[in-house]
Amino acid sequence: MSAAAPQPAGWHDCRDTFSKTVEALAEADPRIVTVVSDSVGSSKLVNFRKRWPERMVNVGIAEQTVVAVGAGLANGGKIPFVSAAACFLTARAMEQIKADIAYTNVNVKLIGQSSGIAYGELGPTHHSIEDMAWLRLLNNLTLIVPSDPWETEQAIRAAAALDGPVFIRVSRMPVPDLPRSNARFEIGKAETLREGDDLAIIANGVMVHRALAAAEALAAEGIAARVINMSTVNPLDEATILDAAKTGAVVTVEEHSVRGGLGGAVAEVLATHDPVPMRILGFPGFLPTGSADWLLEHFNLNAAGIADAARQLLARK
Amino acid sequence: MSAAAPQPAGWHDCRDTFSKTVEALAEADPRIVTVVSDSVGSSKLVNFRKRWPERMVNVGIAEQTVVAVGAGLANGGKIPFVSAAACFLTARAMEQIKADIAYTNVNVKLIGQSSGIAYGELGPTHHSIEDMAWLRLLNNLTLIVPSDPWETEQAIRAAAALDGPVFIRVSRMPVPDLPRSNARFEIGKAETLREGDDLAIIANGVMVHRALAAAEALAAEGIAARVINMSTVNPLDEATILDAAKTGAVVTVEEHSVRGGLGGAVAEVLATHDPVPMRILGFPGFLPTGSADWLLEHFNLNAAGIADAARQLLARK
Amino acid sequence: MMRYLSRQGGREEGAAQAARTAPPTVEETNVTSAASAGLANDPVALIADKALWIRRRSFQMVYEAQLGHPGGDFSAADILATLYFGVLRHDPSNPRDPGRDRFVMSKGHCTGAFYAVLAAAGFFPEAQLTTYMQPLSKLNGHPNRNYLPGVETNTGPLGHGLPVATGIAIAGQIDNAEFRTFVLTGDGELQEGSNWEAALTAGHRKLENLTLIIDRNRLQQGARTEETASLDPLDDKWRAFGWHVEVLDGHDHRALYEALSKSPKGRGKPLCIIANTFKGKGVSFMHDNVAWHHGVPNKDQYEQAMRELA
Amino acid sequence: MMRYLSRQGGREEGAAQAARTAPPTVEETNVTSAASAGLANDPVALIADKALWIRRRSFQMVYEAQLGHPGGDFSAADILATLYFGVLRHDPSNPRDPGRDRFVMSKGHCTGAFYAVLAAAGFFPEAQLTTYMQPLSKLNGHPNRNYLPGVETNTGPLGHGLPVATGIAIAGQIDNAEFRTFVLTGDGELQEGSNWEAALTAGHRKLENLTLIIDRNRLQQGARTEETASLDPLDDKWRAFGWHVEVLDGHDHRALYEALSKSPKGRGKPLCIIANTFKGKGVSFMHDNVAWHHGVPNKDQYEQAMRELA
Ligand SMILES: Cc1ncc(C[n+]2csc(CCOP(=O)(O)OP(=O)(O)O)c2C)c(N)n1
Ligand SMILES: Cc1ncc(C[n+]2csc(CCOP(=O)(O)OP(=O)(O)O)c2C)c(N)n1
Ligand SMILES: [Mg+2]
Ligand SMILES: [Mg+2]
Repeated sequence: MSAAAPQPAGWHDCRDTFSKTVEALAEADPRIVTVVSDSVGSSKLVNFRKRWPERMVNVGIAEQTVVAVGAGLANGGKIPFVSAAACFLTARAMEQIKADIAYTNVNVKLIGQSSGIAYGELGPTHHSIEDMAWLRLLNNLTLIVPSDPWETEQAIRAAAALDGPVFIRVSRMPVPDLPRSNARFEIGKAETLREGDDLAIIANGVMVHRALAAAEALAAEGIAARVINMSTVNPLDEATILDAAKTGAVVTVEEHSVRGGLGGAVAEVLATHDPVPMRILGFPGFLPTGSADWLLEHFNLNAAGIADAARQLLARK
Repeated sequence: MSAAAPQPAGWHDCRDTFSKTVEALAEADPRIVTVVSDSVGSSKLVNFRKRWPERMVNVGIAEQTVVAVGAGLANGGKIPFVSAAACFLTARAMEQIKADIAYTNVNVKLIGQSSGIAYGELGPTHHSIEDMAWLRLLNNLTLIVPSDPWETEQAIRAAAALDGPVFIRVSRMPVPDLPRSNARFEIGKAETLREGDDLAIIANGVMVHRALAAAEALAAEGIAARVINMSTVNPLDEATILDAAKTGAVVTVEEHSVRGGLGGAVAEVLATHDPVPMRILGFPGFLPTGSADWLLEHFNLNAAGIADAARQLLARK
Repeated sequence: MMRYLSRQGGREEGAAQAARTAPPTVEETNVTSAASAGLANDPVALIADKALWIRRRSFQMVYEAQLGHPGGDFSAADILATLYFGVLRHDPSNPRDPGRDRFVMSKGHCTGAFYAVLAAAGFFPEAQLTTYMQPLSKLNGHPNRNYLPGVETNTGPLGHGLPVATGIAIAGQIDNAEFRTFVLTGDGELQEGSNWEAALTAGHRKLENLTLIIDRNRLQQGARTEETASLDPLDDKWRAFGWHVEVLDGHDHRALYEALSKSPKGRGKPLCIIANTFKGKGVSFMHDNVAWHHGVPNKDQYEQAMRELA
Repeated sequence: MMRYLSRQGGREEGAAQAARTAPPTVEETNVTSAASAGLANDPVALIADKALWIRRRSFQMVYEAQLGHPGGDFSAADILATLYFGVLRHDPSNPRDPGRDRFVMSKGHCTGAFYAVLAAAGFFPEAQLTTYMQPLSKLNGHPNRNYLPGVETNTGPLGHGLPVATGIAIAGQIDNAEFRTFVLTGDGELQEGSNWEAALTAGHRKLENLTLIIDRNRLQQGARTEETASLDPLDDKWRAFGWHVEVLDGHDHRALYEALSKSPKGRGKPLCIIANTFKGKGVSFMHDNVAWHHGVPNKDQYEQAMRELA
């Protein structure tokens, strides 16, 4: 909906990764279909439609039905990737996600496109900063928030291979490829991208590269910040969180409300197992007008803001 | 839907309090209207309809519309009480609650009837154990979970007096009148029902009387448990939570998922301000078949279970 | 597909297969004498017999659980009996066979009738019906696919069945598969907008393999549909959404059987059957009485109902 | 109600009031010469003038913001101009007057046209339009009631406007109030089931004070409506849901003005106006072109459009 922002070279719109990966999967497995609600272009599925028109189901602007039809397609033996803007896919179809997908426990992959505040200027109705809180308490539903193209591809492949419901947040906000020495994706396993024992920064999605940049800045001051990519929010990797607690201080960073999301999930684990001081960085709620980039800056969801929070937290440790 | 369970003498179905209070308000203020989705009987509004048929709007089985029509009625100068089963009112109308109610910030009162697991045997589709997590991150929307008839009446009166959106959970599970020396209800203020400095039990809704019973049992062992009724979940009374943290141990108890609800809210406050050991008591997710009473017993959400959790927590303090 | 009960005018294995799919447990019960070889040769007589049994057995379940939705069980009993004993090609011993016909019970509150017909059809032992809504029972108040064979999707919230069934039918359309998809909704349920979204898509895609049956008992939970949010002219609505509509007496087994078993090939549209029914059909004091939406019988009522259901 | 612009055949204060409601800021702009006393005596000429101004001003907003939905702005411009300069009784100096007519912009993505008409009608200074979608602007990509006078409810997700407008109309019905409620939806938007829920209720309650205008441009975000989830026969659908339907040319100001300003008294049904329009109407390269759903112009395109919109 918003015009494409100019992307720095080497930065990527993960929707492209999504469509490329789904096409690759569809080549190999005829059961793969896509299901959209007038969201072909915004899902970057124009090429998929060109290649397999009969394997794309467009139900029109009807999010309840796009989810329910996904459930039905799974019943009929398909592996449906249901793709629509994250804000509508979750809010408008919450009961379908609860009943038809999670509770029925069907083999449907829900792709929440342009998640978080990617739609910037289009405002709170188009922001999806509630989805982690809304979805992570639904049993059976695997919830993944990938951080970059590589992980987006891995998450989509893992979702296709898993016999069960998955929700994947896919951002349109350009992100760089993350540096990884030992790349291995596993659902439910957090990834430690940088070692450090002074504190731990736990992030996911488009915030991970910002967390790494913050850690870099802190390192220059002699502060060793561990950076953990908590891309799977359900099931949650409690072991890695409890290991992080051993640093004595945890900062969480998410492109989401500060209530109930990644920070909330980590707070629950820490408070009930090993209480250590925490900061939860995210958005306060309905946001004012502004582009995605502007909103991130305005709310200090950037390397400087994360580093600041870390310094403040260390003072409390 | 389920047959009325035999109620112990002196225990009450708070839906009766709801309807009695709304009738009293409607007598005094012609702007009060009720809005239902084929939920007249289940909301105990048969008498309201008899008295003011023109002031009850029944949109049929259509939860998206019952909420949106509420928003429209507020625009037209009414004070609508929108009443439907909590499970459908939230899940089916999540986007209407987000956009039409909370974000537009209108003067609508949403009554989530038979909340929690009151519908017992009717299963997870009819349980509303996600609503606190789903709603508490929506700005503007006051969220209240009253504990007994007195508080239900106070909450409904306070909601009517407040110019803004409110969601109130109303249970059909019979509860006793709580002992109160100094009864005073204020939105956003937690109520300390029992003093104690060994630990604090924070509960709301139908769990409060169970928390008091647990405190009674603990007192017999010389453990002084403070009992806090956190009936307003948004805005959250952080001061009372931080005061509770001074006891060094906090147990939360809710008729809700253990993720993201009251326990999650308290964990966020504690972890970011004053981390102390916690236990979060609630339901693990989609539940097996069983009556409301059976489910509460099965998942140890009773005085004995709460007291047990408190003892275990004290050992960690 | 050889192992399925075939439809009228269908394949050769017809009647013999029908007899074979009759579940052994049913013959042993004291409330039915169904499924003799003779009856199996006449689907309508078999259906009538099963419908009566479903009414009796579901009412017993509701009486014992003191919970349930017997009014809607009774309005749907004839439709369910017709589907399971005259129309659906299904194999209880292989309930997830990819080629099976699908039936989606959108009015998920009517588990009394639904579980009874599933047991009668042999999906699980009849003895299991006594656990209806008991702790840890697989017979929840609303159907759960992960508990019970024969359930296609978990229902309970109204307005979910048709959209899911539409997805199933689309899968069949994509694969050019033989199976049909049937869904039963209430009428009040049609006030949920989700149905009209799916109606549009099914009409648009000309899903002739999809059949919606509306249990048109003209009552919802609290009152008559036409007093709440009126649905008439209901046939015009479905036609305007691109469906072929047939209106019939939802307690007339032959009419149901003929309408449902007719081949959909060439119709070029999804089929909507408006089955005019009565809530509480079969028991005088429940007949067309909204109080029995989720009423439960006392001993006297139970006994009277059982006398009438003979 | 004396201070409102009255409708055709309406009250005595008619034309003089119309002139009075013309906002001073508009006359000062370089893209319109509207609202002279002469034009104000002929609503249709005034409307035509305003519609052109809305197209020009909204396209400038989209060009400057490099964001927006100009195709749908243009299909709706004539409808909005007719409403605000010929039909609605509103008082920009008292935007929450309980007696005002309500207009709900359900196709909330078309804020270019919507903000332009609100500014033209005097709800806020035209100068504010330059802040469209800028940081901290009250002119968000989708309308926010708490930011701007004249907005009745926050829209953006499709399918919210009609249900909210239905609630407003019910409030009027309960109070026997004079005000009317108008709502403008897209056509693709009607695929959302929420609309059909509200359609049922509005039809059931015979809300003659409610008027729905459908911007029937036959395009949605990605393709034609009839290729996506077909809506035709659209008039039959609304009739089957209990509405009175009129079909007209949504770019014909006189047809719009007459249909919208006719008194609803005695109609006994809510009114649905199917306004046949073209997405991108007014600019050759945008005409009926789905690429302009949310396309944004480069300099050449902007200049050509401005030449054509003269
Ligand atoms: C989304 C949703 N809203 C409300 C209910 C509560 N409810 C259960 S049955 C019922 C009435 C259904 O009426 P109808 O569809 O006519 O079914 P029938 O008459 O066949 O029982 C209602 C309102 C529900 N189960 N789901
Ligand atoms: C619930 C919801 N789903 C999807 C969208 C994304 N969206 C914005 S505009 C649009 C197309 C609308 O088409 P139509 O209603 O015909 O409007 P118009 O042609 O007048 O622009 C879509 C799908 C949305 N805003 N809301
Ligand atoms: Mg009915
Ligand atoms: Mg359109």
